[in-house]
Amino acid sequence: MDLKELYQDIILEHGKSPRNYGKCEKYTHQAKGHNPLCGDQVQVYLKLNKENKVEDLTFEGSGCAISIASTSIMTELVKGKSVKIAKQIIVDFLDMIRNTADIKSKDLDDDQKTKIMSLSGVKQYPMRVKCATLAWHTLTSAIDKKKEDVNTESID
Amino acid sequence: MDLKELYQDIILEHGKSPRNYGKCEKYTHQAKGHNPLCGDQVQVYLKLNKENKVEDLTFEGSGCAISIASTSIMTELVKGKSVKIAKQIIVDFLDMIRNTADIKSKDLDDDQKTKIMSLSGVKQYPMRVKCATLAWHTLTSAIDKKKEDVNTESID
Amino acid sequence: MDINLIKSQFPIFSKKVNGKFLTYLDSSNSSQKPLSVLKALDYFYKNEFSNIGRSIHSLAVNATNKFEETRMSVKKFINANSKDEIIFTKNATEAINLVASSFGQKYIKEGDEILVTDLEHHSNYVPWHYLREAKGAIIKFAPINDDGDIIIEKFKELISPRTKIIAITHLSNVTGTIVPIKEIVEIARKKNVPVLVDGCQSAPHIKIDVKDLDCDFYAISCHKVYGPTGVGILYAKKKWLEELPPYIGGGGMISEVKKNKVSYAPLPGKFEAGTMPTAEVVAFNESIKFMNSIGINNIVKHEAELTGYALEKLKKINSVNIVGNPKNKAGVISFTIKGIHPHDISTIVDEDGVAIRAGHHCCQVLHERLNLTATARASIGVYNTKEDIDVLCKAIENCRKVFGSK
Amino acid sequence: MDINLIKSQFPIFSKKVNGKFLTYLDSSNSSQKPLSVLKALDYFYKNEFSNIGRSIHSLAVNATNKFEETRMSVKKFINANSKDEIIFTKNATEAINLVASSFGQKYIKEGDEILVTDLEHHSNYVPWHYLREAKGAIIKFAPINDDGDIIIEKFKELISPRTKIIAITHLSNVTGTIVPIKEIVEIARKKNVPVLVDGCQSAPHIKIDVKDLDCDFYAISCHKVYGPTGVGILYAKKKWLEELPPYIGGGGMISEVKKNKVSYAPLPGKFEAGTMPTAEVVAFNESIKFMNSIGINNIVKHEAELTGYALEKLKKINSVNIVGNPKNKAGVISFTIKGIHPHDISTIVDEDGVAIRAGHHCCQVLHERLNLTATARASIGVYNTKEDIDVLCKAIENCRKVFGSK
Ligand SMILES: Cc1ncc(COP(=O)(O)O)c(C=O)c1O
Ligand SMILES: Cc1ncc(COP(=O)(O)O)c(C=O)c1O
Repeated sequence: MDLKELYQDIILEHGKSPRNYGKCEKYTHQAKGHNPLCGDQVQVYLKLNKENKVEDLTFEGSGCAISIASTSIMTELVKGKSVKIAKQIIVDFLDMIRNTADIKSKDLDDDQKTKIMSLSGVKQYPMRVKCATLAWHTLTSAIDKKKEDVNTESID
Repeated sequence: MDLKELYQDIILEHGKSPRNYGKCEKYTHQAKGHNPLCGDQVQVYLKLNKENKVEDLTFEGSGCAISIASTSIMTELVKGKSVKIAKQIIVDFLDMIRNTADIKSKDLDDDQKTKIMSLSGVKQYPMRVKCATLAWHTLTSAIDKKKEDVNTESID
Repeated sequence: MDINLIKSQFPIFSKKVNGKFLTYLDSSNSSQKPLSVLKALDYFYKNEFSNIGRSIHSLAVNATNKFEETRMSVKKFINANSKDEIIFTKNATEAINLVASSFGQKYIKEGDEILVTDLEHHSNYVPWHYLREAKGAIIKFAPINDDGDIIIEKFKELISPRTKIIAITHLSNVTGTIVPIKEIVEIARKKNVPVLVDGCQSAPHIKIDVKDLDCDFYAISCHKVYGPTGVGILYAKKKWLEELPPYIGGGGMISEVKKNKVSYAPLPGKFEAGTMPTAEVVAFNESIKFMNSIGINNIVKHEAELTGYALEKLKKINSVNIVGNPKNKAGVISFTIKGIHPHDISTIVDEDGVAIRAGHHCCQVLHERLNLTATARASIGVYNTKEDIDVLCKAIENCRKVFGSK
Repeated sequence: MDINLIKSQFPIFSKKVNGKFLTYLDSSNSSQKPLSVLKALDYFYKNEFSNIGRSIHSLAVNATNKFEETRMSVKKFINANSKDEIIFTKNATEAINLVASSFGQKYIKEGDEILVTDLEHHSNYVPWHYLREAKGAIIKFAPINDDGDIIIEKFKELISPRTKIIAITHLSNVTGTIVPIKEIVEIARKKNVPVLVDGCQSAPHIKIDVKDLDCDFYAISCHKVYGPTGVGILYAKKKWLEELPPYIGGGGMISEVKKNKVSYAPLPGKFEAGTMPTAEVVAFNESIKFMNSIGINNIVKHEAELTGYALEKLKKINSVNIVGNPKNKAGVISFTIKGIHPHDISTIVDEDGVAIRAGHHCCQVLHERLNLTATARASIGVYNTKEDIDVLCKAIENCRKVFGSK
């Protein structure tokens, strides 16, 4: 295990200065995620346009560096994508964090891939995986308009 | 430990053919005792006369050899005694079973002392002490007209 | 299956009690523990101890993983659908109380009926009695015949439109009756009544497949399954665990706690409040491995052989009377001896190093049904041998000698 | 008091975690166990294991005696009047649930009030919340000041004629506040309100004398008192235990069981249903002996010194903020670091072998009061040394390095 793998500069930077923070205007979807272990919470606000494209995506909440950075990076990568591609990116991300060494998506450019891969260090820290994935599950929940809040204890 | 100490002939004999078994006529006092561990029960029926003397003392119930013999011997020894002396004999018996090597009472003749001492082997078998003492506690309860049944789990 | 190899895995059998090697025939009460379980317990405490679930340091992560591994093993052991259906309790009694309390709170009203049987252990009766007291529910007792078998026709008749739950043992801890749970559940299904199975005696001795049985709840005591004391298991179908209110409340079972409201954790956490018997659950994984290493079929076969042998030998002893004669009988053999009280039997055979139980075995209703206040009980574990039975029979002969019986 | 000698009694401290010796500062969560306790546990399982109370063979007699010896030791340890006032549970959470359920069932009606405080652990709030849900009771929270002390005047005012019970911690597991229980009980006595004390954090760290405190109920978790997991203790005044209905129902807690009625065993059996954590209770006797061998005064002194040392060193680190500043503080030190989330702190110090806890420590109400979602917590046990504090401080410096803080 190596702390530098986990806390890469890009993560620390996003953790300190998250992008797309706040409530976006006229959001069409929203969802709440919660980690009962530490009390951390995240709300995502999603604005889909008529073509089912992510016009805006923002978040609010409190959390550790991993969780804030992961959420921030997620908003950056998903913004502008179609819902279909967004969902694929989420699947890819969760797969990468759990199993595979790489990110498969063809819809991300190299720069975006570097960003997302900066979170791969979390794999070595099983108790922190939930910090990294909470926002992504919460985004799924927003897209699908699920009624219940996301709870890290009921996700893998 | 020695089984022969515990199961002396006199105990086996009383266990098999208990004295004073049944409900005596016109009893003035009675009480019930119960061992929740095994479900054993004893009822004692006591008839005191005007001079506060034990005119009759009988019992009913089910139990092991130790418990039946102890009850049977108790009825024999206590019958005919004054309540005061009866109480002293009970104290002496309980004291002998718990602590001392001997029976102190001056109100028992040698033959009676031999009988009561036949129960001393029980000391070596802590789980069986309650079998031997149940009837004696129940007699106390009858004399004192206590409302609650005797329960071996709440006596020492 | 090499019985000597199995026995040698249990440290206690290499020790002497009263100067004699132990002839342990009280496994229905609690089983002895194999070395692998004790080693795992000791190792965990000495090298890896931490509370689980709460802290995120390495020790806690490792402890949590090991704890959850046991949950997975239990899931497989009883063939549950999901690990979320496995709740750790302190014993089977708590598991049954959990269901009685949570299910009763939500579904039982005055005049509703709870169907139990004459065979039940106090732990599968008193919790329901509470509902009788608190809610005015009615408890019905399905009768047994003189052999100790549930009378299925009568059982059927006792299910009424007001029957809200059936609570029934899988294996009697007195008569050794193996109850046909699958048949019982089929009957109950038709009437839409959920079934709780008290699996205390069955779990160590017969194959448990909750999917096949299709029961709603299944209670197990780990200390009877070659595991440490302090741990029990409640299996319940997920839909029940989702529907039922939580039981014990406190740390670990919550989601969000505010001054004016409380919400509960997802399964299985919702039913696991406070610090768990962490080390004991971790070690219990080795108990399951121990059972699996022998194989349940081999266990059943060995114990059936031994039971047959014991019954045959005991029946030959004058004045010994075996309690019950069920169609399917496991290695639980209760008996009486004419003229000798069970307490006296137990004390006398103990002198020969034989540990059996005497009393009502927490089944007073059953003893009343059988017209007995107490019985002596020899119960078999996987480590027992024919020699153990021989020693028991000799010791019983000695009882008869002490009491001068012919 | 020779701290090295004490530390050497804990096998885990001679092992390496992540290639580092363990700096264990998570004792408020659960304590490590001395060798004597683990030996007793192992010895009992290997040489003497039997269930208690039920069978009457030698093994059972011996096990029962040892079990009851622990009860006697606990009685002395907390200076109870009688061993019947000591009930073994699975953890402190169950102990508190027992009181909430049994007391609530009998004495709490709609509109009645339960007084707790802002400091309470979920385990001393959720059980009372159940009564709010089931009975329509009202829960009031006695406030604390910014230092983390109960505001006694406000506390007094909150006791109304409808207050039926007060439930309060003896020692906060977040701020380390030692609550003046004796004073609280005196106030409560005047208004005739019984007091339950959550003694989870106090039992291992300060002198407990229930006679002197004069509280009605006292809950303890043995795994925090250098004992095995799976055991808790409820102390209650005898009159309460006699008056209250039983909690968990089943084997061992009954007197007579018939089809139409059930009567309960005398104390303490009435509250101990099912098979107990037998071996763990037996081994816990060694935990008490361990505490006594050092002496509570020496423990208090050592831990106070260490706490002072830690606070001083931590305060010197830039951007570290200590949570709470109570009048009397034990070795529970929660803190935050500006710009670094507690989870990140815990992960980073873990790399240096330092085990601390991060989160809300099962005290969400308190964290809300303090305007924090999470804190990092270093908590001290009798085995901790100044070197442990030094390692912690170094590791914290490393956090700041990783995060590039000045
Ligand atoms: C103050 C306090 N109360 C109650 C508890 C609950 O104890 P347990 O989890 O052992 O039931 C704890 C420990 O987690 C605690 O610190
Ligand atoms: C059939 C049956 N049910 C329930 C129990 C209760 O189990 P425990 O005491 O482990 O809670 C037992 C064991 O005593 C049992 O034999």
